[in-house]
Amino acid sequence: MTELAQDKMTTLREFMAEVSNKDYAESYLIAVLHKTQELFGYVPRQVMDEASEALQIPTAHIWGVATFYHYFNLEPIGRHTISVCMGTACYVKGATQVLDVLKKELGVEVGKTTEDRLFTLQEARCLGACGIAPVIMIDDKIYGELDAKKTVEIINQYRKAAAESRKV
Amino acid sequence: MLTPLQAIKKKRAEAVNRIVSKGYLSTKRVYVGMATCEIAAGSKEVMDVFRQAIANGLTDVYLSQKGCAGRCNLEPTVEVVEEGKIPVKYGRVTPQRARDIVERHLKKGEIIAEWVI
Amino acid sequence: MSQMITITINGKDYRVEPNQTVMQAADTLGFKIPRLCYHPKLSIEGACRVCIVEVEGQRNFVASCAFPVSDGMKIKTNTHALRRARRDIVELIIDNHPMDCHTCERDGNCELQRLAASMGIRARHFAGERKRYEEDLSSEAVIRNPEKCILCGRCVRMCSEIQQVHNLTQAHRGFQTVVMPAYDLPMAESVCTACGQCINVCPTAAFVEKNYTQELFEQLNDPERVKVVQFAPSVRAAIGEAFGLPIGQNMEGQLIAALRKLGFDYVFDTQFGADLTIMEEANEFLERLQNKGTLPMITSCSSAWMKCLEQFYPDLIDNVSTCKSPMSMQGAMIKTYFADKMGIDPTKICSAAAMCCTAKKYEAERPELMFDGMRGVDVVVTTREIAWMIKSAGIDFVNIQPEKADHPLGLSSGAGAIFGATGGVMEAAIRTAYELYTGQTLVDIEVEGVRGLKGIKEGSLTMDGQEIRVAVAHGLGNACKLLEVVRQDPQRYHFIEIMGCPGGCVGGGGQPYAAINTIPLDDKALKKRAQALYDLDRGKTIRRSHDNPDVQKLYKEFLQHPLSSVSHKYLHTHYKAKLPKGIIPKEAKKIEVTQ
Amino acid sequence: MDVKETRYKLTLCDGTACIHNHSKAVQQALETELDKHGLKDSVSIHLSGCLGMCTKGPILIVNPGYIMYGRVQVEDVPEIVESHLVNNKAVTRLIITEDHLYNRFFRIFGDVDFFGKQMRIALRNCGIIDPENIDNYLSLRGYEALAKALETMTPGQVIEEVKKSGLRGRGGAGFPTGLKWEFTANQDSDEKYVICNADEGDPGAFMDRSAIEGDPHTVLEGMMIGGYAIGAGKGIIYIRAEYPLAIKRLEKAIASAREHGLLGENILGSDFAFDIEIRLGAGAFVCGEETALIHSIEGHRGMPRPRPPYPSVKGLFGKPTLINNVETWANIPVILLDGADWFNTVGTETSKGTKVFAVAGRVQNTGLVEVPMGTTLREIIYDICGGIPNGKRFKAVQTGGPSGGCLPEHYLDTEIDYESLAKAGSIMGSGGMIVIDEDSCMVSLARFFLEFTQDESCGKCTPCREGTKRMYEILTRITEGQGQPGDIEKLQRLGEMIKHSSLCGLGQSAPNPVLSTIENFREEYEEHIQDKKCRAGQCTALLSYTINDKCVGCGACKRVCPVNAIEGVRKEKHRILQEVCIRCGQCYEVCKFDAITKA
Repeated sequence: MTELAQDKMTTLREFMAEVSNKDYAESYLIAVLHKTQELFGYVPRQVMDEASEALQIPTAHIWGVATFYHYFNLEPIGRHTISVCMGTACYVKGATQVLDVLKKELGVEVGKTTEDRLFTLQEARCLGACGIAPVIMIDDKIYGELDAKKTVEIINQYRKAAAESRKV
Repeated sequence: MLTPLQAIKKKRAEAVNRIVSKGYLSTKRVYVGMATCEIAAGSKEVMDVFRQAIANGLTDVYLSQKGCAGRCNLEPTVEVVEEGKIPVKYGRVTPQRARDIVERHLKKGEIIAEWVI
Repeated sequence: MSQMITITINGKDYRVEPNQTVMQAADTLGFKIPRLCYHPKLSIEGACRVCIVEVEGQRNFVASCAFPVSDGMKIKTNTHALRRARRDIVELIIDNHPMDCHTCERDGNCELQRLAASMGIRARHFAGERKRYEEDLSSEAVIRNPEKCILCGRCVRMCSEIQQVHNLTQAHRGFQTVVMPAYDLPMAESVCTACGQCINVCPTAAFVEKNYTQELFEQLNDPERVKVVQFAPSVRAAIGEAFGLPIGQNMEGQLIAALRKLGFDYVFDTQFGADLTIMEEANEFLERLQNKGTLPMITSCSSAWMKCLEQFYPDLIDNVSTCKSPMSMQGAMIKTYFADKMGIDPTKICSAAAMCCTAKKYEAERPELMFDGMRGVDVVVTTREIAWMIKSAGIDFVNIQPEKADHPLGLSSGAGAIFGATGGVMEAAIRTAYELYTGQTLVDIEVEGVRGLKGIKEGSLTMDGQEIRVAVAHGLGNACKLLEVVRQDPQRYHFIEIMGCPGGCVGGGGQPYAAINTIPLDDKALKKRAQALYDLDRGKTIRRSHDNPDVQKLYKEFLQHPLSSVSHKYLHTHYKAKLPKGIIPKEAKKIEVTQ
Repeated sequence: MDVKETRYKLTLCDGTACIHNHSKAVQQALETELDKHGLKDSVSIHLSGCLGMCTKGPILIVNPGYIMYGRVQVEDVPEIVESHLVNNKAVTRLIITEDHLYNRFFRIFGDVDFFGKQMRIALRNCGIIDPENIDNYLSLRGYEALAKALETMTPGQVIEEVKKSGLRGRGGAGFPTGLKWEFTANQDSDEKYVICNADEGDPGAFMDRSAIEGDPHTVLEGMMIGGYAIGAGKGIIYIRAEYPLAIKRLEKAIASAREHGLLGENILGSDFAFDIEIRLGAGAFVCGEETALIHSIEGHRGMPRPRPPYPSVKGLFGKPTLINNVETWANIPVILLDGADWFNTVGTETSKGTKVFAVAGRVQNTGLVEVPMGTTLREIIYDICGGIPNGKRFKAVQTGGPSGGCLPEHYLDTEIDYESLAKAGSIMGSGGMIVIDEDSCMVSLARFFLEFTQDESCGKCTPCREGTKRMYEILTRITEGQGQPGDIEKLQRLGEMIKHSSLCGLGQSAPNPVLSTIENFREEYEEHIQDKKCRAGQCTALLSYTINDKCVGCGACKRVCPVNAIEGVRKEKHRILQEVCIRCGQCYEVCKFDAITKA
């Protein structure tokens, strides 16, 4: 396992120490997992081991919880996360086609990260931007009123930006 | 010791005072929709335009954010309220439109009819 | 006494106790509502939906295992709609099941099979994608096969509620739900204690023991080998069930005869090893007592408990007796004392053990228990496996003429027999320790206080004016509760017996599957098996381990005396803390941990 | 719309009671009078839905200024026009000064058609206040309902008032809110909890998000009143992690409320103590189910458990717990301030008050609407949301999200309430409303919902875990042209079984979209199975795009194709490579020569 950043671990340990003193401390497990993902982008196993100790929760239980909730990534993710909204409005307006184009273009299935670690493709429940359906969200930016072509263009923008930052 | 109702009325009076002291009684009040859907549609950039305009010397305007009124397909929305006049509600406001609203509506009092909801 | 209430089932009125579920009430009235995820010892899951019934006023069917009765309630258990829904539910389970019944270990013993048959499923309407998973063969003891899992959740509840090992969880969700250890670790790397209770409660073959019958058959066919077998006390009390005999029949003589027919050259009784254990353990206890050693002393016979200790209670390692288990002591004596006596090259011996336990497979592998570069036991098979071998070899087990075990490791006292029941080790140890310490004969040798299925049993006795406080726990969950007490109040007890399985070895993870119309780990069944051992004890003239003449002879000829250096070399060991992968108890942080 | 010319906007209540009180005659009189004064161009007349002031009707509102006149009779019209519209002097004797909370919204929005038939109770402040500034909320009688309860009402009286209001749970099932409060209040326990269920997860629904983002304090105030009524000291808001802005605003609102002594010990000087904590969901739809939600807050897998015991008896941490959803809580302050007697005049016999819907899909104006119960589907879809765009035909409306059903055209005049929707074969649900036009395939739609529910199934109970999977497989094969005779019957059989045998509401309602589309659109299923045809052209496996002889080789299709599936030389007939084509239909849309055949 790669070494986790120490300062982030310190922040996390402080958070765990804080909640472990509260009433029903074990109920803060999901909060700890959220904090972990916020810090690391995913939930590393080492953290689950530590959380087990801090909150006195069996690791199997933590694993059960971490795998139950789709919000949590259990593997490191790409530099950009593409969430394709599969809410009803987007679905009705062609979200599946957007998703198909992305799968084809990126060469990955939903939930996976591209080989160059640039993109992780995800499906999302309604992103709340139904007025401009179909939409995708890349990191925290929303792109709306998409069609296949526009989608590919957006992806290429990110690729270009990444290529340029490599040059620099 | 105040009773709860007395206490809340006092709080309300204080709240109103604070709002007024922030320029609520200005001639024009501008509200920019800032819910997730509005932000997704670009309302943050719109808000920035108005903020910038005030920073650049636009006066007599009270700027505030508001939640979503429910007009999803017309977002971002901006309202301009003038006392005694019918509130004007603009839809699909882009930063460019926002700049125009500043120039034409806020500065010159012209209602830009084609963008009104 | 609570007021009786009236309920109506299928149109007839009945008076029943309040504060119970529809299923419980129906059970007392002779209605056996079909069920699957329900187990009386585990919490209510309400998941399988097989036990649904109609209750007037309820919009939908309700799970009778969870729904409480109330006065005036009108219940239907057998309408057309219910039968059809249940049928479809069971069919849906089958549609996602390998359906390789004929080649499945549980064929004929499978609850799903029985259920499907009773539902009258004769065609499959909804077949579609079936889940595919690799079998986890990593563990020496417990095989996990998620493809056969029907997600009733009994194993998860057993592992966490009764055993409190918390090794298993349901991971992922929906159609992708799988039962697995944390991080999808292989069972061998998980905190699994190999107790095998998941196997006991699994309705299908999602958990089974690692099967060594083929290896053993091969060894038995090897003319170069001297084939030696030992069998645990509880095997004789339960193996009859595998042949359709009533629960609680002592089949010791038949088993010995059958083992010989299978090809074993020597059949020894692990009860001899139990007597030997008592000699060492009782003396160890007295030594600790007299020389202010670490107390309370905790027994070390149960291999699942040993793994639990290393992982979760490393701070209590010094409290645990250094004695090996009876099986390992016996194995050591087979390859040293016995081999020497018979002039056999110990490396030529195949030392097999028929055990009620799955964890013994794990124990046999442990390097800590090796001596002179050898393992004491080469192959461990469970009661289930040995029963199958007997069937497979065409031996008429039920009608076979009983025989007796071989010398010099086959004679046992009654104390060795009761090892198989919870409290038995304590009782046997008291019989010996008392007499060794006081020099007087213990008159009342049946220690009722430590018998029975109460989770934690406490008692005390006076030896030469000194009060000795003892405690007994069976099932790792009860053990955990007891050990928390010990952590908080180390002075409270002098001597503690812990058995990893509910009821002790009679409820071991290797015992025969529950027969039709019985419930796995049913208290009544556990009691009957234990009773068979207590009856065996009562029927013996020698009832104290130190009175066993073969044990005395062993000391005279080989071991010299209890706790001698020879004993230490072959009969004792030391356990080390393992890097825990479950909860790391806060107390354990100070303990040095090795990988 | 010509804004410059319009000086006044008149809104006349068009509710049943006002019509009964001759509002139509008033309207006529107004038109005549305006004509007389030559004001026809500068004054416009709008009709609104019931404004909830039936005892004072007919109601006429004049904007700007939001002057509300009550009991307007034909005789009053000349005076109103003369004095107010000509001379800009309001007619004081007719003005209603009653300060209702709900109608503030219309001071700003009363003139917009989209809001005309709406009535804003839960969303009364959304879109008109700054949600991040507690002063805004306080200035609009914020927390006055709490103060009123603390000062003038016993907990029992609060519960009585909520019961009397007829409010029912807005989360889906419509259980009477007051009864739920009473059950929880009756439990003897020194520790109780109040929970706000903000785990809104229906695809296409975003009412709760909007309500919290637009007016977070309303929810807090509702919860505090609930806490006071049942004797709870702690409230928890369980909200989806996918709503970062709503979470931020809640956090801010809680912090401001604490600063103002509205949360914590001795609230507003009383001896009532209450605090609120936020807990985040993590992407599991099933956590909207109350027992699953409780498990999730407790830090477990969000799996439901059998009820009873109900959360009101044994809820969070085993303690009595009151769970209501966002919209329900948002109604509470209004009920206390405007009174149950007023509240229960709004709505239908069995369903009181308003309901918020998130209207999406094929309508002109998508968005959030809050309408009185009893409003018809037609009014929402056509009058408020402007009907179907692009001249397409209405096909169905789906209410209740993945738990609901699809209602075809002949249900359009159904007056919405819990019972009528259930009777029609759908549910109220939490308020998702998806409008479907002729371009949507009903089998695909059913498949979409099943994909959702089977993906969100927690996996605990057999019918939902295995059954929805099988239904999804059958639907998939139908949409892929592999349907078999008997598939419809299998879907129905599985559907009925799952509905009646599943452990929780998610499973029990999961088959609804399938069962209702079979009920109402069976012929579409049959076409897919027997004729291998999808009339909406949505099932891509059942259609292909080819270029016919009308092609002039303009290259428009080639340019628009996202996957380069079209080849051809300029000015020559092009060709579509079927193995590359993803059937997105872009070429079909872009072709000006009708040269692409979709079949």
